[in-house]
Amino acid sequence: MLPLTLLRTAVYHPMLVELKNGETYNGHLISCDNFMNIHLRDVICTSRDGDRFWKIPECYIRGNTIKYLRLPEDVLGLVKEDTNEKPTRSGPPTRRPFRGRGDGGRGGHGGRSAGSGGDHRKGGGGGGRGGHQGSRGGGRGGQQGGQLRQGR
Amino acid sequence: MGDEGDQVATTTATSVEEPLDLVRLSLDEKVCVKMRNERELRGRLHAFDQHLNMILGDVEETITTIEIDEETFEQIYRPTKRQIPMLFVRGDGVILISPLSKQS
Amino acid sequence: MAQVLDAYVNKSVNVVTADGRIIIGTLRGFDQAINIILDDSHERVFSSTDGVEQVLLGLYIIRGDNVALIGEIDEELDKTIDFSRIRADPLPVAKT
Amino acid sequence: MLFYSFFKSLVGKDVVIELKNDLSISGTLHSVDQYLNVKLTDVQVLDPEKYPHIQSVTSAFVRGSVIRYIQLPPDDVDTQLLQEATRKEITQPRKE
Repeated sequence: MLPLTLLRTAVYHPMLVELKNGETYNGHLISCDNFMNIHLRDVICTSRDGDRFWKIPECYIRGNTIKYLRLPEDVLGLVKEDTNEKPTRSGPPTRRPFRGRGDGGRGGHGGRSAGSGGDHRKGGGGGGRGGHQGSRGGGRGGQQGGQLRQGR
Repeated sequence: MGDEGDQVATTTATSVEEPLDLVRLSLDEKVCVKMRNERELRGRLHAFDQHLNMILGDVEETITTIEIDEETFEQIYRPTKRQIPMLFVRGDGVILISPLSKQS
Repeated sequence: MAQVLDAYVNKSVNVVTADGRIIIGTLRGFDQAINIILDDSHERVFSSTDGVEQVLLGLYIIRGDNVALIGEIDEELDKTIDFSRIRADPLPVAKT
Repeated sequence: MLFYSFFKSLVGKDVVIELKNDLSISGTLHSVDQYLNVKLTDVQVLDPEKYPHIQSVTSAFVRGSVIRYIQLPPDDVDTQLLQEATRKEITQPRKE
């Protein structure tokens, strides 16, 4: 299973994102793309040493600053369900209907998990291009990961 | 058969048109490689690419650690050396390569 | 290299991250940038003064440029280790 | 491509990989890819006292970008061939 497929399935779910600078962001995933750029809502940002907190209604995080993402366990089950119904392995990505659940998921990830009954916007996330990140030529021993890097 | 006439303009063995050509001149020669993290390598250059990945032979690695003397707070540079017969070096740690054959 | 990581899918793996963490979990997926999915994961926190602490983490996507090493765990061997008696510093950051 | 082909010729040989977090592991080179990611089998940590972090790992995938050095068996390296390959590749690297 492709990590970016799992991430797209996690749209509208709560998650924790740690960045390379050590900050963590707890919020609901609104959209993501093939570079792992993500858009979060109702976010609580925690400083590197965990002593300062900020409440951010909405934020956009650039993919290459991410260290890891922690998702609710049940998202993995959601993906399995998806692929069995309609194998979307190849061919144009079909627009999956919004799979939001009523109670907005268990807490467990810090931050209040607001009920997701709110606006049922169409599933976001980059469609179209294939799942794997285009590899950029050059760089040390060939760079992995698509976005152009603005120097070290 | 294609005609043999068309010579592709290649860099002659000794001309240095771009920095990498200087490194090419050091092939099979002793070089000194300055690396990040206070490391230095001396060895024979057998191969390199545009990322400065390299293969060095008969290598002496010197790691310089800086210790602070508790009483005098003076900085003490302590080199530790290691010999490695054949070594691949990843290019992203390389700061500088200089020919060694002339000086030492 | 896909076939290499394919061999580890659904197996228990020990992931060393570039920032020096040790994360154990079941590899569920990966892509060409070595982004990986780890299920039922837990972190092993090493300390020079007391035993290894295990922190439960759950479902993870680790970004490829934060992955240093993915090791296939020999389960039998792993069971024989007494983590409470191990003393070691955490791994340093894998910077250049 | 030069080092990719070079390492392919060393598959099956024993090497020591030193990572940028100072962890050194020995093992048999199993496979390599264009990013110089490497897989080793029969993995052993050189200093198990100081680095017990991957004690139960028997085979490992190592990301190219976290490798500092790879120590090679000298008798398996044809330095003549390497120098010729380097001269060839450097005169027209842009044509890759």
